[in-house]
Amino acid sequence: MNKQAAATKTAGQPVTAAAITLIEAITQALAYEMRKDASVVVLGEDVGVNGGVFRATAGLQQVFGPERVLDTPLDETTIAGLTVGMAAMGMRPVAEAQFDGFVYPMIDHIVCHAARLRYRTRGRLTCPMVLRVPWGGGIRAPEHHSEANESIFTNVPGLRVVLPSSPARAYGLLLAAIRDPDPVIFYEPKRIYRQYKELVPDDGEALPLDVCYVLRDGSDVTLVTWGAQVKETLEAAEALAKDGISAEVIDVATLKPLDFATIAESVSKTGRCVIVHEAPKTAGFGAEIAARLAEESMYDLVAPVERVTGYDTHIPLFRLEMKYLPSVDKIVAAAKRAMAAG
Amino acid sequence: MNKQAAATKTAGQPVTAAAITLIEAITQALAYEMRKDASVVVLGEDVGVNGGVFRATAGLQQVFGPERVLDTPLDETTIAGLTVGMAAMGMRPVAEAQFDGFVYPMIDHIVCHAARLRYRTRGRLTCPMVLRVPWGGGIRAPEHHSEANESIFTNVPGLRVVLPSSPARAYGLLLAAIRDPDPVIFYEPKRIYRQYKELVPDDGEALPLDVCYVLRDGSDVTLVTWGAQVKETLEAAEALAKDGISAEVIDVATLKPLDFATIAESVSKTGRCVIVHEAPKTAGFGAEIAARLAEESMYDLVAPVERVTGYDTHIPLFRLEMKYLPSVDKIVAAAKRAMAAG
Amino acid sequence: MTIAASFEIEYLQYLDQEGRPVQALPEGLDAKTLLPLFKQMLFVRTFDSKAIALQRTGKLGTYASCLGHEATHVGIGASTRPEDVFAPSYREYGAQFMRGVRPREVLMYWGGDERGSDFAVPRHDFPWCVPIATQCLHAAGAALAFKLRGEPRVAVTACGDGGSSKTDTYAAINSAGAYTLPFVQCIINNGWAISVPRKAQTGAKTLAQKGIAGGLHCLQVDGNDLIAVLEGMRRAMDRARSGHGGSVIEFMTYRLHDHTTADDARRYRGEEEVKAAWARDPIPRLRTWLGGQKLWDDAQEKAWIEDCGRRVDEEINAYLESKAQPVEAMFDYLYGDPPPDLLAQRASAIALDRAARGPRA
Amino acid sequence: MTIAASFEIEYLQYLDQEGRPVQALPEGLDAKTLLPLFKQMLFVRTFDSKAIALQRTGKLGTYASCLGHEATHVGIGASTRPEDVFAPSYREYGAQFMRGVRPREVLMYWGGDERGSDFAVPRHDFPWCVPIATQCLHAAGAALAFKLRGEPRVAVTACGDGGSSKTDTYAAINSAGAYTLPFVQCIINNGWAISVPRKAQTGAKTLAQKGIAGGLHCLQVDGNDLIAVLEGMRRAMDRARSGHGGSVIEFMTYRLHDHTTADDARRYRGEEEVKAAWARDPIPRLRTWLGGQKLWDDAQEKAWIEDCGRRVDEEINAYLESKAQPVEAMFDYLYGDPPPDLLAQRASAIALDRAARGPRA
Ligand SMILES: Cc1ncc(C[n+]2csc(CCOP(=O)(O)OP(=O)(O)O)c2C)c(N)n1
Ligand SMILES: Cc1ncc(C[n+]2csc(CCOP(=O)(O)OP(=O)(O)O)c2C)c(N)n1
Ligand SMILES: [Mg+2]
Ligand SMILES: [Mg+2]
Repeated sequence: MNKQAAATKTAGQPVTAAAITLIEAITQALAYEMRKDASVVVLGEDVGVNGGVFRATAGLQQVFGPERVLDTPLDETTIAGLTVGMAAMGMRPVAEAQFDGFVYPMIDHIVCHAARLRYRTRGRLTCPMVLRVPWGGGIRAPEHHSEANESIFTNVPGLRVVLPSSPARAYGLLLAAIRDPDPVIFYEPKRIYRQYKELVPDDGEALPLDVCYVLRDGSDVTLVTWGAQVKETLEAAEALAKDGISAEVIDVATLKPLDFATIAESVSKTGRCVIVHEAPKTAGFGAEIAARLAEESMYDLVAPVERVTGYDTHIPLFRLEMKYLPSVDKIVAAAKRAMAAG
Repeated sequence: MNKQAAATKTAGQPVTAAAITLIEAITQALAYEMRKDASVVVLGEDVGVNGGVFRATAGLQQVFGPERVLDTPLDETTIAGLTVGMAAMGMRPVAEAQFDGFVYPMIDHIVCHAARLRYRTRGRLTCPMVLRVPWGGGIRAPEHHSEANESIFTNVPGLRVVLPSSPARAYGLLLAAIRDPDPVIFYEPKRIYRQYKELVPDDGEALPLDVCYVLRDGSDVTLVTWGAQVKETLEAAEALAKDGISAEVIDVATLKPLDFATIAESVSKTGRCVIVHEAPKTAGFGAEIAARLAEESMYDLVAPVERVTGYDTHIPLFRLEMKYLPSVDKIVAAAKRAMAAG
Repeated sequence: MTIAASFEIEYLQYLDQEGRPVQALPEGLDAKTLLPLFKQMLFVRTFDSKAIALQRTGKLGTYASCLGHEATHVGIGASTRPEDVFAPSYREYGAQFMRGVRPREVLMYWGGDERGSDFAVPRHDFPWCVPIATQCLHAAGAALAFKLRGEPRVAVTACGDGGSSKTDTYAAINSAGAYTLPFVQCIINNGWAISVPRKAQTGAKTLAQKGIAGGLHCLQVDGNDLIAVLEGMRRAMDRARSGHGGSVIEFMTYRLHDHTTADDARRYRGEEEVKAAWARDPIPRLRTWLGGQKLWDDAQEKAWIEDCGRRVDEEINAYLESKAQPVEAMFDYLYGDPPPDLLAQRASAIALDRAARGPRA
Repeated sequence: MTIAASFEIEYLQYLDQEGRPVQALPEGLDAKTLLPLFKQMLFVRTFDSKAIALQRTGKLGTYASCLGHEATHVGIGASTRPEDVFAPSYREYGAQFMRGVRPREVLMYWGGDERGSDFAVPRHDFPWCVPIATQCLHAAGAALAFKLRGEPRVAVTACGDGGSSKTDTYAAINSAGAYTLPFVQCIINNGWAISVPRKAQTGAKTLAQKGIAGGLHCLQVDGNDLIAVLEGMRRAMDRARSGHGGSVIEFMTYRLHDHTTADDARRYRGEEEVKAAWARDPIPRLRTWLGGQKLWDDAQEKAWIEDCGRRVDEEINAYLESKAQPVEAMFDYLYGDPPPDLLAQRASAIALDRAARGPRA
């Protein structure tokens, strides 16, 4: 079983590995790479003694010391700018944005500098950094703690945008992100940080940074998603199966660069595609996938593409947030519309 | 002739109007609204005595005084934050970002506050502001002066995103943007600031903020574009006509909210669509239009959708920038591919 | 040696931590003014402990306690006029109550309901602001609006010690100086920004000196001494009202609770420090002094606290009885003039919601 | 009155504007050190005037002149060691030349060619930075890297008076203070940020005092006095190297040219002011003093300037002879490991370019 295949399974791992959650897989990957590569440092608000508000860096400062795990002053511009400067000088900083809603002040340094330092200097300086961003809604958090703003970065040349949805993929993709020679925005679906455990051997093996994962084979309709919605999408596939509809489920995992070939291959088989994401619909990253289908898979499609997404409004505070998010029902309904259409 | 129809023509205006350029139309709209509404103020770097680096605010401080036309300290976070605060207190600030590449530090205040003040307070406070952003490449400018980053704002609920491409539309849409009760990002295609003159009566008539303009009727293929590329797209339509291909040309003008009905209607007639924009292709706003076609116009399409865009790399410094931008040739080629396909 | 500029930052304290006067009361301030504010501090503390309890029993979302900040918060609020504008962070309930915000609104907000920010009074204050220190710039923008319109109003804002590192705070301070705005930047230094101690935020000796960077008036105040808070604020508000521009005041206080109910401060700070901070609690200090003035005794306090409890319970009940907003609320406050596509999404959300709630809904 | 903190900012000047010493030379600085730097100032001025001429004749894009800044720029560059890192804005050629950057690279950059930022020497300096003051934070990040790795290197950065308002500058200053970094923030106050005068940027009396907000060492220097520049930098570099942390130095100079060749300063500033500024020109001042020391005379200057002209012309020729990069260059430096879709775009761009250039290309 190759690494990529392994990442789509939750079993079959060596028994020496411990079953861990997605967030523990993040911690495990950080620790692995910090042991291996002295140029890797972690920085952000509360990442030190406190181990991060989600405990992603728990224990790291105790092991690696305050020179490797740095609490920053409370300013995201500072975090982003320092990270660019450190990366330009050959370190491999892994910065944390405490929540998705706080990445906005980082955009300037990410877009104007991280993403173009190599380009601007014709390769003389580079920016091998990772920005970790806990992402998405559904955890009854306060305002600005539930955003899904991944699409912002997908239009920016020079970046990679990753969003894993299982412990094994989180581990393998974070290792790859840290080792990648260019800046990677690494979103973490916080709603499923502790959803389930999976055996993830701490073997230091990275996963490829440009691969979509087929999580479930099917022949009638392709469900494409990423992040926490993988959960609802797999459940929807299960529900559809009961109605005799065979759904293939793809976890995009890396949004930029997009492994469109895997999606196209699936759609060439099913002829139908439902794209599921929690960001607002208009100009969400689902649009890019639908656009690629309209360009390259037109003749394969037997039904209009469907998008099941957040509405074009802000994710509400938590009393209403579940009504905002894509649900199993909404996905099933869209898949059935696609079935009825073609 | 109604206002909307008028905006698509360059003739037929009352002779009392002066023929003016796009940038002069901006100035004219600002002056009109400042005369009419005392709560309108203009702020930004160099907008005062200097009249802006592009001269969009030329003469305004002389007429309206330094209380209505304010130079700001050199900080875009400051400009954005002050603007939100002023708007919340009932003013109608029109802020200028000096160049497209400098809007990034404004995103936090735009996304987290301007776009959600009404929502967060259930309408108690609102944010009627305009952010003017000179936009796009092709003027042999230095680095960071040629970006097309409109797609960032199109995924953000609560915003409107406008990008006019003629003097008349610039005038009418800017008036509408200032009068709109919510925040509007108003991009200005700087490459065609002074491309041609048009009669634009200073009649204070606004244009609707959610309408696409059909600039040229055609029956074989729909060319959809916005901003400075309207120029190349119209030229491409002309070239196609010589080869017997009848192209309809649509200027999107307002990206958010998108008047998809006008595009869909055209595609229902032509069956083919080429989307042209200068931003990078992946997750550019063209993706949203293509996605809507894949969802809602599938059965009308006889050929795959085509996108003619900037490449997925940074717009190069000016020695190479014209090779980056969509050109008449690239548009014509795409239209011909669409003709050949279906 | 030629000196280009020199600066001094004054520190204000009137009562020491045992409630003993260290200098004469500021002019114009007497015990009669202080008593209602002291009572208000007790009200705030009552509210706070009941809110924490609500959260612990699952009836409230994450809540940010204001335990220990009562003198600073109440003193700030008391120093403003209704027509002034206040731009809070997420913790200054004491200031907001003085301005008319109701406890039920605070609970609504932390209970996951946007209506919490639709204050009945004051209509013009800014809502809570989670993105740290961004509110400071909004206050500066408001102050600019007041100045341009010639209105005699002041914009007051607050951020924390952590917030003083945020670039927005600097931007607010600098623009207040550049435009000579009626602006007061309160920096509420409670020692911690979640787990990050004050000393890790900056190499600056005081946080008050952040104001020097923008040419503002700077002051450091014992934030657990209500009298010092009031006097510091009076100076700043007077400056602002008389057209002399903005101020930065650092209030030295301490966050006696966890950062929020989602936090566990034992992970990062020692018991000793917290114990020492309790000795600086603003409430006993003022109580001692008021007692010495024969203005307050235990019986009065007992009765008053019972009264506070009753009033807070009423507020809690109003909150608990509120129904969630209908699903369409998430569409109805987005645009003054909502676009057609959004209205279509609204209709579909309503239909889905009806379907999900079954035939009778 | 209790004082929480007090600060003084020293002003440094050695030669007044007539070139008369106002105090003894700083220790360790003699005329022998100064002469080559003076000659370098003349070289920079020669380069600058030829670059402007190139732009005026359509052979260069927009260019930002450094006229009048020569003492500040050369002095900053001269105070660094090769292993230090410099993060410039877009104007400090004098500092960059001292560090090894070649005039042809400056011309390439303003000539619209990314290869200008691929300095042959020094390989580790930051490129020009157009988004105002963002470079300051990169320098702070570099300084943090040096500190964490225990390298004896200093990060030096420069921004303008306008840039001192930018939040990034504050962030750099604050983090340099928080981490006690080997960091020097040069604020080059040339009176103008395009059309906005220094006084509109901030209410702060000096720009040096921006450093107080972060607890840094602050100094104001006559930036048209090379000796003061060198002494100010020496103090800051010594502090940084000895682990005492960061400094902010405000260099008082003047932008004698338009902001860039795309600007027309007559729109917003008076002739009188510019005339007065010419009287503070750093070059005649030092020439007078060197002449007084019998180290420099008119004949030497004439010969040297001719030599400078020849060297600059060589650089210009190298620039003018450069061919544009091939179209694929816009893809080749984006990722270390380019994704397949991008390679497909690259191939199509090459094909299109070939087609456009006709059959023989
Ligand atoms: C921009 C931003 N970054 C991070 C956070 C997460 N966060 C919430 S409160 C807090 C600490 C704030 O500390 P301080 O400013 O001292 O205020 P306090 O909570 O002590 O009142 C942090 C980091 C946030 N809300 N906003
Ligand atoms: C973030 C950003 N905003 C605006 C600009 C446009 N701009 C270029 S230079 C300049 C003025 C800079 O003034 P100052 O910092 O004093 O430096 P100087 O040009 O005088 O050396 C402005 C506003 C920019 N380059 N970057
Ligand atoms: Mg705090
Ligand atoms: Mg300047």
